[in-house]
Amino acid sequence: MNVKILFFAGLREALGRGSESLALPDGIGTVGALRDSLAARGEPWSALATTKNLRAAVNQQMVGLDAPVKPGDEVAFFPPVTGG
Amino acid sequence: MNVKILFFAGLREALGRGSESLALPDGIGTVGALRDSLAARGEPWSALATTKNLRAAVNQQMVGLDAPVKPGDEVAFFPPVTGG
Amino acid sequence: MSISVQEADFDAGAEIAALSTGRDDVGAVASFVGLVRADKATEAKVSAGTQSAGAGETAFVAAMTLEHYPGMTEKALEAIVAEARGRWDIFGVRVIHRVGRLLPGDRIVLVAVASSHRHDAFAACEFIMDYLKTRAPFWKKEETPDGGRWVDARESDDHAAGRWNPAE
Amino acid sequence: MSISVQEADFDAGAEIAALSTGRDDVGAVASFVGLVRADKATEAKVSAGTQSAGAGETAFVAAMTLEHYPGMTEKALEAIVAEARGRWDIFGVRVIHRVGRLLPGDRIVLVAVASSHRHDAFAACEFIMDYLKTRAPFWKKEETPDGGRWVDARESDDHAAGRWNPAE
Repeated sequence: MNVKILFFAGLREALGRGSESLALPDGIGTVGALRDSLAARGEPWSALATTKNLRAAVNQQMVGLDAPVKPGDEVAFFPPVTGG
Repeated sequence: MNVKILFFAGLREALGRGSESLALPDGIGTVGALRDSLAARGEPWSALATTKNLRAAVNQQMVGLDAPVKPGDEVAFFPPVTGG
Repeated sequence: MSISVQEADFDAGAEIAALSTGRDDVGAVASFVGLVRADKATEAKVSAGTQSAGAGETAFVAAMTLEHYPGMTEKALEAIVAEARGRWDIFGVRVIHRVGRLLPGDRIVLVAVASSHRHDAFAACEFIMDYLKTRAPFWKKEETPDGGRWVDARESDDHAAGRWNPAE
Repeated sequence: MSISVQEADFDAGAEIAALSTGRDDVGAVASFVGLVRADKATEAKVSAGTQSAGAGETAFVAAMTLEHYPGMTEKALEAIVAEARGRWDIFGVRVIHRVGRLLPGDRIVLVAVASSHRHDAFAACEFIMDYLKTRAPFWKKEETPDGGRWVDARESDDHAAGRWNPAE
């Protein structure tokens, strides 16, 4: 089962896409590790490393970068929220 | 010039009147002294002495019982307010 | 007009909207509506553990009459609003307080405050309500099955107003 | 339904009234309306002492687009409301947050909370706004004469949310 990855706001624009689906690479078990593996693809993916105070959610719950990720999860990366 | 005295709420009901006009008695120079002189009339005026946490206003400004009173003033006595 | 003491009901939505209509610098409108509760007279008993219930319970509020001190009321409310303006960066303020006889569920009071920022709007709105409760000359008389009863001032209202002046 | 994420505008007065309609135990409804300000992008400059003015000033906000995370948004708002219900004695809660393109003066968000007492209503309303600002997945992009600009999160919003958990 793939992992579905979503991007929002300025990060979505920087990446030029709102979502990505991929098989979780071997050895990637946390949100932070997934972020690093994507950022390592080079431009424009390095925005995942440079976005200030990057936030993440797993299955629509806000989590820290040390949260676990498993196949089938919906993972989202986004800048700090600014609604209200 | 007389002093106009107003009563509100439970105090108005206890006294059976909403206002009173009288020449300021000799020697009465404060709200507290005026209250005492009225209360000394006996029933039902003693309600001015027994009303819990009696409040007063002079010329429509809330004041303490030590505030001065002079001829021509509008003085009001009432229980603590309960609006809102 | 920012302050009204009136018998008529009010339209909270229209009043809130009016505070930002025609301007683009209002980012926040905080507001409060106070209403007549049917269970107010039972409060002391309820808080003492005796839930209101059953045929023997007689502290039901059938109606409420609001008395005020015409002239002083408006001055007191204006002074409270002026004090709020001195403490926070706020734009429009609207205060409406009803007088006369009201029924459970009826609106009693509206306080609405517009500002650039939500913190100022919230703080000024709550401040105005706390001061109104302790400094504006209104008195409530409840009609219950036991007869009329003037509402006692609550110590908690004095504490609420006092917290805005920690040094006092 | 207590939570809505929608493009359409809302009627704050109708929503506030709905929280007390048909019941006689609601004594207090606190509410908040957030609106689009035209001067938001100028904030940093204004606070640094350079008042926005004149032809050279380009930080005027012509419009704002609100993006959100469908699905998570509703869950996040529901969790915030549930947290408020655990902390205060409140009845109905109504949260409406608009998404899409909005103009200066347009309403963005409504939070309204009904309770027996004003303190609970005010506190819960302000709590929900503070948490919404830091935990609900909405993002604002401003249109200015210089182009589009994603709004930066403000540290003051983190502080506002943090004060509800002094021990954290």
